[in-house]
Amino acid sequence: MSDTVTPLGRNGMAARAAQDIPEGWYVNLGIGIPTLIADHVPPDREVVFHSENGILGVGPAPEPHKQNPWLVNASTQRISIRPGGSFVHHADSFAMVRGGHLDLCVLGGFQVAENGDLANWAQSATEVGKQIGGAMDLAVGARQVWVTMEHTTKQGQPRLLRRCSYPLTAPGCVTRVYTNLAVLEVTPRGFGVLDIIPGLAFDELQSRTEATLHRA
Amino acid sequence: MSDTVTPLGRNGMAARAAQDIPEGWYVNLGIGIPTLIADHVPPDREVVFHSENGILGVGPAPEPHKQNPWLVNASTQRISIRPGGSFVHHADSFAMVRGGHLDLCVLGGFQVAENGDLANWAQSATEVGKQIGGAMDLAVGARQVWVTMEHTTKQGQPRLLRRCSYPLTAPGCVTRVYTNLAVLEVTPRGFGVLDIIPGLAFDELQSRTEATLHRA
Amino acid sequence: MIDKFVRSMAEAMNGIKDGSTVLMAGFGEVGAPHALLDGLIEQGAGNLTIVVNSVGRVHKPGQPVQGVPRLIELGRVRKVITTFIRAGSIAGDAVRDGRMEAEAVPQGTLAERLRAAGAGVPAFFTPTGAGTLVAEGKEVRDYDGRACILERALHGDVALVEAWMADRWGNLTFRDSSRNFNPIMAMAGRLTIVQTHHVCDLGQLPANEIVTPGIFVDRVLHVAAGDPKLPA
Amino acid sequence: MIDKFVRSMAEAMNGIKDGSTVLMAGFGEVGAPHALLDGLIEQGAGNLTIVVNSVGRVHKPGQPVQGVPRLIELGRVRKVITTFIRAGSIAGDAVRDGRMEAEAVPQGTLAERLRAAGAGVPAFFTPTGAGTLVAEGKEVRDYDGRACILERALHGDVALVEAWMADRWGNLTFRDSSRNFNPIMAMAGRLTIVQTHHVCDLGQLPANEIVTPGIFVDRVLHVAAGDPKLPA
Repeated sequence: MSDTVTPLGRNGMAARAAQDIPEGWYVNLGIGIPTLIADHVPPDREVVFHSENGILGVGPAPEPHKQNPWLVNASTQRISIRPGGSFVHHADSFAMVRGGHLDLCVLGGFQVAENGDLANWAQSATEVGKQIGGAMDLAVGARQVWVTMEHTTKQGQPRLLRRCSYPLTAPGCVTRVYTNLAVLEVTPRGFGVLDIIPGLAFDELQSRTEATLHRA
Repeated sequence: MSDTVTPLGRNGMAARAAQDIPEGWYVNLGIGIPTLIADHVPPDREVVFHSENGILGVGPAPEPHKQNPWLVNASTQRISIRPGGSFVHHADSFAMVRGGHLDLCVLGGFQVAENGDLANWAQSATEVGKQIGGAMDLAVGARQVWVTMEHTTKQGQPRLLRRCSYPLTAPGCVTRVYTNLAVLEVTPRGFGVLDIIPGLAFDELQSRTEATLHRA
Repeated sequence: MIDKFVRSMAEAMNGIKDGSTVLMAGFGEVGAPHALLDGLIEQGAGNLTIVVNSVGRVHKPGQPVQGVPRLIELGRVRKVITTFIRAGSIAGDAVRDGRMEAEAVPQGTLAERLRAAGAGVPAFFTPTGAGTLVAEGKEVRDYDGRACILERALHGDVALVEAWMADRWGNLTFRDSSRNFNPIMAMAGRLTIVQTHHVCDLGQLPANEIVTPGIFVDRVLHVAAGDPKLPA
Repeated sequence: MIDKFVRSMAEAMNGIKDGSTVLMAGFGEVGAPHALLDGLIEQGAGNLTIVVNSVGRVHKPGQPVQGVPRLIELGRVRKVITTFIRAGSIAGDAVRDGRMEAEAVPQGTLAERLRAAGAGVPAFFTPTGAGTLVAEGKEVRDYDGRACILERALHGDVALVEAWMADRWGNLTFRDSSRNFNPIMAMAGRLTIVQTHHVCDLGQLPANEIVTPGIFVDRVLHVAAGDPKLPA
């Protein structure tokens, strides 16, 4: 990567994704970078955030003296609830997810394939760790599925692949990917590049990507 | 029937069934005679009545000046709700029924067969009228299914049969029948007579019954 | 700003197409969105499939025909899916004369099919109806020694719902037994239209007491409809 | 008089058998019936199948081992059914060493399976998990052009539930996000045992605000447990 290019940080990726969320959408934010997105949606733009543990209308983290121990999000961080927010039980909460009522979920990812396959819960079929949580339901149920992740692993291995090598979260579910280098959409002919960070050439992006990119 | 024998009336049948409902049971009462049962349970015996339209803890009909137009039972009669009662939606209401949480439902019947088959919603497969309501769910879901009905039709035809001729509500569901002449239980070898009105002989009861009766 | 309130019945009914499946909530008169149904009659969509608990009442001569029977009388209903239909009623006569189809379903199966539609369950097994006419043409399978039949989710293109209170996000509460089919039809409707007795400011409905969260609601019309009537 | 309150933990735990499937509510620390789980540890039943959202936390040396990890450490758990298990945790080590089985399920499927058990649905189709490892060994069928897998209801012999308020009929309310798995596990349990922060007179909980009606509850123990802690 050219020395002059600064990849986005975690908050930079979150802010870039937040920019694209329209007013009025019902949105679930996954653990990690996605959780940061809420803070980057301008307060005057009404977006209703859903949390798997039965909350619609999640608000920002409260100040320490206003914390409510009975109110946590899907990452078990203490949060607040907005006026108009509501509590439901877990089956009703996932009815919102699985019934197709969410406009969008934003998930973290290990790998995304050019056919929209997502892998984000385990690195092999045989490992003990199985961190499924609500990701499979969200990936299948939300109308749009966006993924935020580093464009490559820490070791420089590509995460945007022809086919995922890790166990799938859901096949063909991802509609858009926000990385530290680019915004890409999943199309019938593979990844289309919607946006690229300043100073990074298309070919440089391609060299960090296993799947073939095309200009959207 | 001997002249000295007085068959039970509607309230008599209801009272007889009420006598057998223990404290603490969750009970759904069908339209017609079953609805009358609630009034015959002594006030100091706590029985929780369920109504399909989302009420647990149905209370007696209110006095005219206390009527609440927003509170009706499954027969759309205005009712009251007891302290401890609750409202749920229709799917949650039938979750109580279908999930096996009711101790008892009492239904009206056209015909009951000695194998426990119940017919109570139509007289032929082809007629236009199809008055299913919640009866099929109740017949299948409640732990005990009691039927209250006249022992014979107005024309004197038996209603306790070897096999039902009308379309079934559910196969093999009835556990007990309260008629104007007797109380019968459904056993693996057919109807057992638990109780018979004073003055009526077993053979007289048998003569008004198509199925073979035995002494319980 | 999210604001699901519409200002007129015309706006509430906008876009309902011929051939739609319409879910009509209520149990008897209680919780029934009569104003919206009048609006649908006025709006003109036809060839409808109406999902409603009961079309059982037999019409008394001299009384005005209203609600679903009126829609049937106008020839706008292709099919009803219902738990209770009676010979000699307006609906029964339409079925007898071949002017309308009727699918009779157990009430709990109806409720569960609606909830399934709202919850993303395309099909489920149930013992209700097994071994009866309701099972005809349906897959049968034993679970725990008991015959069960496969039932499908029941979506509405439109759901008509009556609420007691609503806010601009479309959060709803219901009064007493008027809750009945309203929350599950709200979930099952692709376009969920609500008539509400009362309007609340956002935040006025406690988060623990909202029964239908606004995510299931598209349009809300304020209609001070008064108390449900006793059946005529 | 119906009175579901029990006076002691021993009474609450009475009769729980070896080999039981135990549903353990809560999401993180919130809504988790820790006192009842301590009671179960004390009670002694073993060879248990535990259904719980997460056994993910990695134990920090020097901190006491509590809750489900403690039950696992004691060798009392045959199997966990969970959405989140992490390598290096007490649960993960038990699985790695072959001392315990683990079934990993999607969280929405877990919730729906519990609700299905409570609602009398023996099995249902869902697109969640189709085309993944979760689908292994399960029947697949297309609905609306989408692959779906058949999932089974998940009953508990015992459900452990935490409520905010309860009355003697077993009616329950929950505080804020502590509702989570509690109502559906209450429905899915053959023996549902509740610990409640507060006790109400019958009639004190408004009929419209009761979240879990008493029909789903067998025993209630008053435990003033205090606020949920932050994760260690």
